[in-house]
Amino acid sequence: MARYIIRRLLLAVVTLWLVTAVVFFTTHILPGNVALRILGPFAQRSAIDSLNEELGMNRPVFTQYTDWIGGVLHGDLGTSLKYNQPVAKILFPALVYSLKLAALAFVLLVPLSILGGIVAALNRGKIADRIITIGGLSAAMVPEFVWAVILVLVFGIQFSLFPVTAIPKDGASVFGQIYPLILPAICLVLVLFGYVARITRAGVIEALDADYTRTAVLKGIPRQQVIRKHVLRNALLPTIAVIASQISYLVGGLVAVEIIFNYPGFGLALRTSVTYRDFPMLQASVLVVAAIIVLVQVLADIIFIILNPRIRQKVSN
Amino acid sequence: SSDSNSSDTTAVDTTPSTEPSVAVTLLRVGMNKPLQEVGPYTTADQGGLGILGNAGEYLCFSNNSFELEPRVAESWAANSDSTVWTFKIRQGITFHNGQALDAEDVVQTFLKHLDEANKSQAAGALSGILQAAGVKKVDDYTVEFTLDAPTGGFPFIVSSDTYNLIILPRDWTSNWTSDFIGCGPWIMESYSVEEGVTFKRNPNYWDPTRQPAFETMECTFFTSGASSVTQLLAGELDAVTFVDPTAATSLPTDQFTLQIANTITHLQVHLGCDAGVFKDKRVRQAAALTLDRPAIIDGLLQGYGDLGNDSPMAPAYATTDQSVEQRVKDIAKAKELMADAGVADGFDVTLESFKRDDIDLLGQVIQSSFKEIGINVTLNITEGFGYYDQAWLNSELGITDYGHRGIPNVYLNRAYKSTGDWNAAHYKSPAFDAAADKFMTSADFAVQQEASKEIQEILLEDTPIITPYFANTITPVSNKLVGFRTTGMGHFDAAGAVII
Amino acid sequence: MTTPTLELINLEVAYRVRGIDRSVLRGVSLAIAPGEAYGLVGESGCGKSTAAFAAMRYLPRNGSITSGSIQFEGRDLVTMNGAEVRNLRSNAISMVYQNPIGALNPTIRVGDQITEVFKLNGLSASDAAAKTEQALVHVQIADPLRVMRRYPHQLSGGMAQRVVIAMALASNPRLLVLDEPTTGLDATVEAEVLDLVRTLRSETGTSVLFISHNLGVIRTMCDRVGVLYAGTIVEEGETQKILSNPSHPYTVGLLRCIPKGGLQKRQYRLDTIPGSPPSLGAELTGCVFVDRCTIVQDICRNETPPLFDLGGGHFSRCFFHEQAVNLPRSTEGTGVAQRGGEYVSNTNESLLALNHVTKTFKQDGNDVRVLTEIALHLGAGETLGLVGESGSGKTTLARLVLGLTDPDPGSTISLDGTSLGASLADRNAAEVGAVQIVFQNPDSALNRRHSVTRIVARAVEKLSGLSKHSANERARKLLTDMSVDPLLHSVKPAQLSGGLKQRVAIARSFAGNPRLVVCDEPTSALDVSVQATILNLLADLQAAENVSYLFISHDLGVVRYLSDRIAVLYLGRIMELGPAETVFHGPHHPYTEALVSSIPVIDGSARERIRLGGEIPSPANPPLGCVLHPRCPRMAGSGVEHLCTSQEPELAEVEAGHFMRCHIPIGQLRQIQRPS
Amino acid sequence: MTDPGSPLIATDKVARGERIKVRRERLALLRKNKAFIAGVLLLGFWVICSIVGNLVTPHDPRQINLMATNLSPSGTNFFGTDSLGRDVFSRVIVGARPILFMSIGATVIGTVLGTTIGLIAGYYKGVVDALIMRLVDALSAIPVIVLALLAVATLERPSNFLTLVIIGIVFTPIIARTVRAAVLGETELDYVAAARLRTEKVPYILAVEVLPNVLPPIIVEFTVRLGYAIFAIATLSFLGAGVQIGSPNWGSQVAEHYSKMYGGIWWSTMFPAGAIATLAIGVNLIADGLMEVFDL
Ligand SMILES: Nc1ncnc2c1ncn2[C@@H]1O[C@H](COP(=O)(O)OP(=O)(O)OP(=O)(O)O)[C@@H](O)[C@H]1O
Ligand SMILES: Nc1ncnc2c1ncn2[C@@H]1O[C@H](COP(=O)(O)OP(=O)(O)OP(=O)(O)O)[C@@H](O)[C@H]1O
Ligand SMILES: [Mg+2]
Ligand SMILES: [Mg+2]
Repeated sequence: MARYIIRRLLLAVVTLWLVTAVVFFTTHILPGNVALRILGPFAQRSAIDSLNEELGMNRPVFTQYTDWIGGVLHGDLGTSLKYNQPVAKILFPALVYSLKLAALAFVLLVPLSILGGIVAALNRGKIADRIITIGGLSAAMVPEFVWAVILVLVFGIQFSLFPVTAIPKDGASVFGQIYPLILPAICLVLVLFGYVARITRAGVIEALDADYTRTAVLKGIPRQQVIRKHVLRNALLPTIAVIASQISYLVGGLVAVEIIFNYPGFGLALRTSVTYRDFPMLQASVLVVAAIIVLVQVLADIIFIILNPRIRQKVSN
Repeated sequence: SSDSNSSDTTAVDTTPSTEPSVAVTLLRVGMNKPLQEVGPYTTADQGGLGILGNAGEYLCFSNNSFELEPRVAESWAANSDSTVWTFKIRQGITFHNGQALDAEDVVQTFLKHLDEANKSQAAGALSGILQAAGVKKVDDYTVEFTLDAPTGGFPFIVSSDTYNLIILPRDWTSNWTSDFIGCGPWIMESYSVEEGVTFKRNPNYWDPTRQPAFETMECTFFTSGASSVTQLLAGELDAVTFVDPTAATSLPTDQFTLQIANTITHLQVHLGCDAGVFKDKRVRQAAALTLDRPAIIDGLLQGYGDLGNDSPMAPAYATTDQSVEQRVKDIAKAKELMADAGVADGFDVTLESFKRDDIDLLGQVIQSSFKEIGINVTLNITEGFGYYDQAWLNSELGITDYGHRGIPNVYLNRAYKSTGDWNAAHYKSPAFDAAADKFMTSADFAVQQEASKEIQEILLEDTPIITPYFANTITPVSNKLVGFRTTGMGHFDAAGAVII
Repeated sequence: MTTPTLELINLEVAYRVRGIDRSVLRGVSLAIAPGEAYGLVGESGCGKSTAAFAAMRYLPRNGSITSGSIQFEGRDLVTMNGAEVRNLRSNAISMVYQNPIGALNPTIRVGDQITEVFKLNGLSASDAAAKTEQALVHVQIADPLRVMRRYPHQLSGGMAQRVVIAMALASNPRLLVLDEPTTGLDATVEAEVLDLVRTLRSETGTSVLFISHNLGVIRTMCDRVGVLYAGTIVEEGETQKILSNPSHPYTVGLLRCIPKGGLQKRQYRLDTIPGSPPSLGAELTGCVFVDRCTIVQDICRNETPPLFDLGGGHFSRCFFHEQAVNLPRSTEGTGVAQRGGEYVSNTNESLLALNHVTKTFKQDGNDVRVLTEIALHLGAGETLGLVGESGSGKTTLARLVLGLTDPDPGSTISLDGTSLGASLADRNAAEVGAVQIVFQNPDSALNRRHSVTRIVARAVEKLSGLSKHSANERARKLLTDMSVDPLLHSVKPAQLSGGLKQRVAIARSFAGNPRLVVCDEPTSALDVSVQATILNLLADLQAAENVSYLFISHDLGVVRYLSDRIAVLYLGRIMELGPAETVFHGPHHPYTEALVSSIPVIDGSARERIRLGGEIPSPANPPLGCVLHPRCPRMAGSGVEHLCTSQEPELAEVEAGHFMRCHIPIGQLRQIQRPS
Repeated sequence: MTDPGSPLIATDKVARGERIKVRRERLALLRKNKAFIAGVLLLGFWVICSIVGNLVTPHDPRQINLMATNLSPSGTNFFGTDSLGRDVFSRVIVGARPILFMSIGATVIGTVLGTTIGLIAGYYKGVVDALIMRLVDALSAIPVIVLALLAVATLERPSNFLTLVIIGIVFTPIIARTVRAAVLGETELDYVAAARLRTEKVPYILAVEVLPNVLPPIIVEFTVRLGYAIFAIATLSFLGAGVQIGSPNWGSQVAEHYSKMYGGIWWSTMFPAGAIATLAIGVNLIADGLMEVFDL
């Protein structure tokens, strides 16, 4: 058991290391003039050249990589080219905002989609099922930004029920904090509901068709109890893992949504750093996000193992 | 907090009064997000200078009527040939840290900017005009600048137009973003690069008439003017410094006032004069003749702009000679010129620039306009500053953005003169250089106007650069808010503002 | 007559597939008296399980009862409401079916799964727990408390099936439905489970509906039997009667298919039932069996035969039930030897020779030795049968011979005296072609995307280096020889019946004129009728091509029919090796003895069961001494216990050509094993 | 030595007829599937637009008219005009081509690469598999959009083709994973051993034996990916990554105009947005129908 968890963590580390490589070398396909990006177009040429020198941009890429990794390992994510501030100082507040949004999205998503999945499974082939699966997946295929503009137009502008920007108001009441996040969160939910619901449905159906469920029914156990005790218990296990895997889509979705709602989260920061080629910022944010995703997935796996005796035993010897 | 304050505003509504409402303690401003480190050396955009201008104070302030308001400097005077300028420093000014301001601080500020090591953005503006040696403290409240060359508009150059030049404490060294130290009407309370900046009023501000009426000014950053407008509509902002025309036009006039300012902010479309397809000036003229400028101003700026006549001598400048004939669209003439130049059936060319809403639009307009005379333009509009990195100074056709200046010297000096380091058009004309020098050296209005006429005519003839329009700034403010000022440069001044 | 416990009256069930209802049960009627054990036999797909689940009023989502009724103790299940049905299930009817592990909820401890039933009948948690313990004791589980705490995957198949049975009996039902409860279990385990069920029945006296495709099993379990074909009961009667004088061509066919009574390929050629059962929902007019019947007349095609009462509760649904007994064979009856097919089994000059063959798998970290010091030789044209419980290493051995798996260093496998490369890569085309295999499951062995001809032709092309064209020619010929009709040469495997698929597989294995063909349970996925045709085919081919077989099977009957010599494998060791008949008649190795005694035979008297105690040890840590000793039925009182527990016996030649790995002297074994 | 064939073959002819019937029944099922039909119609519509779009547009989609900017929908401009006075309807119609071309291209690249990698990983297992799967993990740890942004960011010169390739590469691991899973199952099957037992080379085994059998999941994966590709490419062009200015590109049309919505100018945003939605949904409905038929 412990051995498995350790192995899993080690794998995660390897993955992350590869991530760093991918990220760093992708961003170094083209070096670009870093100093110019810092000082902007109207700076003196001389200044630009000397700054490039100072920043060591003329060193071989590989040394730059090792230095970067070294920094990251010592918790130094580098310095933003645009703001000349520690990346961490900019990134982490942004991440916290994104986290709030993501959290709200998940709080709405998980119960809804799992319920949806269960309902669909229990009414397999019936209209309710079709609506949930096809409707859900169709919604999932529509990019967040499209949902965003639609929701903004309808609920923000036509009926002006919700604010169309999600500027955080510190010190506002809890509701005051959540209210502006509802529209953006709904965009994310719309895009994720389909997947999670479908996975849940698949899990439930598999469990429904399983021999052990038949056994339970043939034992004369009331349907509700069969579903509660025998079906869901087995069905929802895999769902955990899958929901975790969806986090990466969620993060992807944040970018577009945060832009439309001008929400100062990770997505907005990423967009800015892409536009202005603020590579240290870019690398750091991608790396951090990847780390978060990997971590969540590892946790999910571990939970999955712990909850699932069959696998638990398999891995423990 | 927001809700408490909004309830206050409604409270005010019920009892309308012209008296500054003591109840309203918070001013909520939407402003452009600074896109690089905010600080005296580094700032190079509207967002940043907006902050500089509120926390800091300049020698003098260049306002929308192209006049200078004395600030840290009480008064200034030049010698006969305007090579030596003497500034009288105001007494009784203190920095946010309580330190008193005198001539030494002014001198140190200039020396800092002139020091190569600091890589100040202001260095460019001062280059060729002032050197460290030329900055001298006469007495505790007098500073003397000895210039390399006669410069009539020197006060403008050291005014808020060179927005980096806020007066700093002599011993200041630290990272400015940590304290935003200056002697302006506002003291930084909190700052986050992504979200915004909050100021509290500076109780010891030197000018009682400009003592802020609000306890706090909360500035929220926006990347798109549009989303700031929605906040304005939602009553979550009292004013937005600058919004794009379409966004502005969407605001209900009964709740909001649009403050329009003629500015010199413009886009320069440079045409390579020394080689390539635009070497022949007839071709350059032809190109310029394809643009339907009034339509562009209507279409792109919803009318919020002044006609450009292919020179930096904007109509808004007092010195500009309005009699010079305005270039208008004339395809027939353009085709003729093309034929004369031997390129009757046109050619292909790539237009280089960087991504920005107005540039995207103008680029596309140019593309379709040039097409009319057979010039096929390929747009190569790159993200970020790639343009300035490579294409800017060595492209046949490109768009470069220029910020507002109270006087045209910077443009003339750096973009048009043979020696200019931003001369993307590679334009070399002794006649022009002479005219430009004449304009810049003289402090005499008549002479300047005369020089301006020459410049306008030369440039209209040579057309090294197409200048289609000069944009206006649009500042939407709630009808309840009065006295909120912005400048073409991008400063916003809430010191005198009150909510009624 | 008392009201029967269960009565199906003209039951018709259909499954909706791709939007169309397809009838599966075509009017099944049967009645099970209280305390009676009723058997239902029939080939796969004939509707046995469907009937069983119908009896529980449990059908798959797409299944529906289209007509007829199901009476439980006189009450109609079909019209009952959900609550009543649930009530019955919880205290009157129980069911046990295939794959016990799957039947238990993987995430709940088995104890709780049983207590659930007691709780359902209103017991308190503590009482339920106590009852559960008793129930487990009842099904002969040694330490119930420990087992209760286990999860299903921690149980062996046999153990799991006991638990399931315990669970089924927990509601002390008046009807117990058993759907192939032992299919997939090893013969020894199967025998034990069957014994268990038998004893439980005699104690509780519940009526039983017992479903199996194995007449042998039915015979040992049931008072009466119904023969199901294409969803119709074609014959019904007392088990003994049915087996002794079957009166329906299908039943007769079934009985003739099965290799029994120590028959050998040399003397006797198995009879077969040609063709395959009608597909699901096929439109059938007249007798359901017409397509495959060898005494079919026009009437059979046009009229549905009624159920003829032959007296003594014996019924047959055949117009010509008198003739059924002497139904003409559909194949020649004489064994290959008589038919002059020169059958040489020259065991001296050995074709294949294995020495010191050992295989160790790495399983996360630790070594698992699944084959130990295997030494074998196999003559040209000879068949060596390989038997042993699941996991004993049969397939692994096969794969080693084929070169699909590398043996441990030091092992030598030689063909015609020249030693073969360890892995395929080290063998030349000729060598590879010389050793071929017929896999257990033709569905997995044939590429479902390739046409039949292509599958064979490619093999010919690669192995006998013919041109594409002539390879095709040869392939067609091969297939035709395997009696695969030319019409079917162009189709994909999916369009063939199991039997035909296996023929194609065989054709492929003969593509390169092999010297040795490994048959890994080639018929265990097939129905008996089909199995017979395959066995015949293999026998004929061997006679014709003088090829050798390494024949692996669970089914000792089959092995005995086909093999010249037999090797008995246990925990990767050869326990006994000798001529087929010797191995079967004994004196056998105690392990062999247990195996042989566990065969459910259809004829002759059931011999006394020799039980193997305990479970098969994992090959990861085999017992010290003789690997069998913890389970050995003959060690106790043999006087050599000390040896058995301390040192591993050699594989010694106890009689001419008869090898055994046992400390107990042959004489002594002969003594003990003499049939009393 | 052959059993009397006749009845045997008779029944197998039946069996054969069965199979053909099965196929017919499947198609019927598909035809009954309204969602699938809807999907075909939607996709079909856009495909047609992408082929003949340029010929049928009422106005030149690139023609700027500064005198007629931001006109609301009317008889002449069904979808109104945009901030440069271009006809939104025409731009939406011709906008179908780039996104379809790019998403299909990207999906093809991803599928080809992914399938190859998946086949190899699934067949060799062991180290090769482990290595590939680590890399796959790494790539899938970064959200598709983010990874694509990252890559596009490094290209100063935006280009549809590069974006297409990048998306394709980003998709590769995802597809590889699916294929590998399928292959792992297949290689357990005996026909692979059988192939080895007639001295087949690995490439042959993978390409000729295994590939055809893992095709259904690949086909379904392809359609699903296509949906994602549309999703990703639309989003990227919305984020302004890798699109030429002024190209009639749905994503960038939305990006360029959504701010105008706040001023009530909704048409220049909503119609392109709607186009994206319908196309994506259409593809998804088809994918869904296929899944049902292949019962995956
Ligand atoms: N849920 C289902 N939907 C469609 N067809 C089914 C279903 N269940 C069984 N069948 C088909 O119905 C026929 C009878 O199935 P059933 O399981 O009753 O036969 P069986 O005699 O139990 O076979 P086996 O001996 O293999 O268990 C088979 O052809 C099977 O393929
Ligand atoms: N690739 C492998 N890795 C590890 N262990 C294996 C492997 N293949 C087989 N084994 C183990 O080797 C032992 C023998 O397996 P094998 O399949 O040869 O038995 P078998 O006699 O063929 O069983 P069955 O009758 O069920 O086919 C089993 O314990 C099995 O778990
Ligand atoms: Mg069955
Ligand atoms: Mg095996």
